[in-house]
Amino acid sequence: MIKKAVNWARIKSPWILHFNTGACNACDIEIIAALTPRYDLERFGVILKGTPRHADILVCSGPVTRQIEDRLIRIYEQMAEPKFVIAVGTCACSGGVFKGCYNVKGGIKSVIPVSAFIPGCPVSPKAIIDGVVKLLSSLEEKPKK
Amino acid sequence: MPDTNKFKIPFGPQHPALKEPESFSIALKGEKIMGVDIRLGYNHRGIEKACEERTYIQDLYLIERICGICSHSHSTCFVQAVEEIAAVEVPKRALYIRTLIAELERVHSHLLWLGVAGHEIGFDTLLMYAWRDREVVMDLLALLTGNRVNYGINTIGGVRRDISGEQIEEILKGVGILEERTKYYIEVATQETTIIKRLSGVGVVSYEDALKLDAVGPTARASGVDRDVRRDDPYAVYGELHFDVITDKHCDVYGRTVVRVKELMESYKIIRQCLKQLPDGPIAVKVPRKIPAGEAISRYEAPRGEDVHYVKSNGSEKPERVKVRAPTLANVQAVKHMLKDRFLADMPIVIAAIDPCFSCTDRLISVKGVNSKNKKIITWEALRAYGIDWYRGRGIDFTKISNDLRKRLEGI
Amino acid sequence: MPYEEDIKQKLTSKFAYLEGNARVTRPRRIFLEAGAENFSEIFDYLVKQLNFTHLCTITGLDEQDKLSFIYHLAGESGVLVNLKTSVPKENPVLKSVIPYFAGAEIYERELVDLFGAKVEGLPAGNRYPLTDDWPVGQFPLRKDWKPAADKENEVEKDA
Amino acid sequence: MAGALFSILVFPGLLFVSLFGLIAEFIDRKIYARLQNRVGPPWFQTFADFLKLLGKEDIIPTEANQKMFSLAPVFALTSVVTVFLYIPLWKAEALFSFNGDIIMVLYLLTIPTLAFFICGWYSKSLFSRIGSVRCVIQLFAYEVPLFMSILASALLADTWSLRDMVVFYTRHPYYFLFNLIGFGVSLVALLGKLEKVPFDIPEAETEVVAGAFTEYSGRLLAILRLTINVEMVVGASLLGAVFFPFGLGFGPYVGFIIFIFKTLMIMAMLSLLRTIVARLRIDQMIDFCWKYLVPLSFIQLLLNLIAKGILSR
Repeated sequence: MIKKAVNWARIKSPWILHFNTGACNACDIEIIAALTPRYDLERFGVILKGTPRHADILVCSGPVTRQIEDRLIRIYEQMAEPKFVIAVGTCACSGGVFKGCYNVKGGIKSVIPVSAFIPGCPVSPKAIIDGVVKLLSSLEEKPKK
Repeated sequence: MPDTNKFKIPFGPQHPALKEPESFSIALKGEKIMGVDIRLGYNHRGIEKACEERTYIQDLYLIERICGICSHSHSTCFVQAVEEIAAVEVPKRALYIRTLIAELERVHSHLLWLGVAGHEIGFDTLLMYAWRDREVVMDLLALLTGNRVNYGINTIGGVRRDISGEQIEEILKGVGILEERTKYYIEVATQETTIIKRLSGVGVVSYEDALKLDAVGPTARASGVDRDVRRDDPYAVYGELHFDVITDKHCDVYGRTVVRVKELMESYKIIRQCLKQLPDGPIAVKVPRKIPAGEAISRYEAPRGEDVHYVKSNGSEKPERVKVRAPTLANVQAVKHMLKDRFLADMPIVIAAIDPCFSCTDRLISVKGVNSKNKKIITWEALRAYGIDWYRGRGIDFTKISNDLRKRLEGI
Repeated sequence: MPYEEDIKQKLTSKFAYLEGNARVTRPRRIFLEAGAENFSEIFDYLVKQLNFTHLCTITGLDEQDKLSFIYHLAGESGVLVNLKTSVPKENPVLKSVIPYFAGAEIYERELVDLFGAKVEGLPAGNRYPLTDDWPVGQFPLRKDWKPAADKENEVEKDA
Repeated sequence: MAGALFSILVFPGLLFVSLFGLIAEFIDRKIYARLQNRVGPPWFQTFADFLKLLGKEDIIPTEANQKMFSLAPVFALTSVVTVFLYIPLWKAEALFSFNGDIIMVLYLLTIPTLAFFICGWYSKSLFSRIGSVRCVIQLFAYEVPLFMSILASALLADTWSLRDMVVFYTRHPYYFLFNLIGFGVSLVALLGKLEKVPFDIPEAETEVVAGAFTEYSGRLLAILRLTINVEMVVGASLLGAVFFPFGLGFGPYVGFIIFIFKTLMIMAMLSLLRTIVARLRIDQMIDFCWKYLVPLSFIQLLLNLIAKGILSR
């Protein structure tokens, strides 16, 4: 029973940490737009947190460039279990248009495990909300542990 | 911060700005910035090399995603260079549609900047309202091109989508609302004493320095440099349109604000002319996949300044060399000069004044005592908050005018 | 007579050897080629006398046996002069134009990083645009350099 | 024994206070969001946050000092909850009271701040160091005015125990008008203690990422957040009891509702203040306290002395 309760809590209060891994920041603007009054993610209990320690979900946008790669890994390791990663935008999902450039390693999943992909270039705030909600509901069927 | 020792602040970017993210390492003496050392290249993705391995059409998608806000600028600039080499006669209607989208993008970019600038100096109401109005132009762009950013309307030899009658009605209606609102923003930017006090004398670049440092776009025009690619080297249909180039003598952040806000009005004028003189005819012309050998350089007046693309072709279907110089790369040189012996509190607004991309506002700054070992980390927001308080201490407080801006704008 | 023709006229009259290769491809565009030895003389003339006060950028080109660099200079009424000069690939040495244009520093660093050019008079400073841990001697924009060279550590990790 | 245990653990004790704390945080965030015309979190949000944090993994940084790192939050929570036992809820009779318990209550309220300092200092990360140092600096600024204003009203009732004070004020209902300045001063000082904007410098979200709590996660973070919520409830109810002592004679049920109403009112005032004022810088905060709050509390003290002189004749 406790498992169900903790799981319910995990679904209801996802704290996110936004990290831009070399994107052209069209997606970042849309992520910020998703938090502003018109779309307002706080209805789902989503808060933007400053430190990896407090965050549950790491929202990454952009293909991982060579320079940002080690930082991404470091931030991922600092996050407390159970943690999830959402790749926002086609670049984060697969490296997008920049796949094959010499300075780009490709999508986020080439560096850290990713739980949800939200394609789109740039991804629209509605798609972000849909992605976050889908990730949360996916927890319901199969609890992580 | 003890006045005696100098602080070195590496001002590392978590988020890239524009093509090359900027990381500034600031040597501080107490409050005054003594020296700035700029480190670029954090998100260098090797676009130019990738362009050489793709065909021209594929390159178009790559070039469009260099910068999140002015994607149309890069794609138009690139397409013009290729069309010049292939000596293609682009239909007039296509050029008009290109100019229309270009000006709509300038409106959306300047409104975004106005909001960010307001946010940097603690005038958050301006951010809320500028971004609320920006949604009007984003909806227009989505209506015309199907996407809020990265429109993908350009193709080699013309444009991909035509404009229908009622879309023109829609644009005219939208522009009407935006023009009404921009009048308030001009009034706020030019007459509001707190803004004038907060922004004038900040990030000064004299006329000679602007020339020597090769500043471009509104940053240069605010220092009196009368240079605008749309008028000097007209491309698309700018030759047939009449608009005036806004310059300003203040040479500081205040001047840049005035230039950008007034440019909005010019853009509305251009949009109306485009819609009025829109000729009929085809919107694209077939271009062979293999571009004959040749080279071309094309310039474009992006919202942030002059954008330069050089394309060299060798007769095959892949370009031999593509060189892109984004406008901020030219302006970044001037920032070093602007920040010299300014206060740390001014740093956010000075950097925001050359209008690097929005996402650079979450940058992390670490303040390192030159001789003391502990490093104090302050994030970009902290620096902004610090700046706002620092100025509030000197009597510049936006809470009052926020309310009357809100009251006036509620009406529309 | 259009402005760019008049510029071309002045240039060819001042420098006889430019006669053959100064060409106007379209309104407001002049393409010029100059050997390394008389490059600075023309550059100085363009900037000082003909008042080309804006250096748009410097483009690097890898042309098989030599590296060539195009200086794009913009003057009044939008005329753009593209002055091209080339140096042998073995010792690609260039003279810096920072005395004329302080802004050129960033463009020249890019040449150093991506083409392996050596620019005299370039002050010490952060490298641009490559990362500090980029292997020495690898110049990405050279034709003979293939990105696959360092692709082997691209490991696909699935969720 | 059972009765005492019950009252410590359940009723005015741990369970009730933490529940009330979570509800208080929800109200605070809801008001804050509504003022920015945002929808704001659903009602169960704070419970979900708390429960989720309990479920998360506890990372204790290697270089941090294990013992102190995990002990400090518990230490803070216990001190805050014990304070609640001394505050008279609906009848003058608080659970425990002895002469001089006001002083003890005030000092118990200071312990959490010191505990936060220890949390920050022992997690040895740069952010938390800065956050914790700022915590203590801020302590000096708001502590003095808070003590002065509360002791001023105690002076009027010339007793050191909350119970007698409350009894005194119910007998003379108009006297609480004297303490209005004291109430204003302590309200602002309470903001400092709870590290709410404009005094949230130590834990300024964007400034030093999360102040003293940067390194915390999971259960310990849950305890810390609970401490802050409980501190808010306790602070508000303390002010309620000291400055608005009416509504105590009506028996448990009605009195309890009045108590809840009073505390909610004060908390609403706190969150209102929070939305209007922007964050102050640390030096500005200190000279604000010393330039305005302290003189005001002196005036309050003076006023009470004069009033005492006149009344006793």
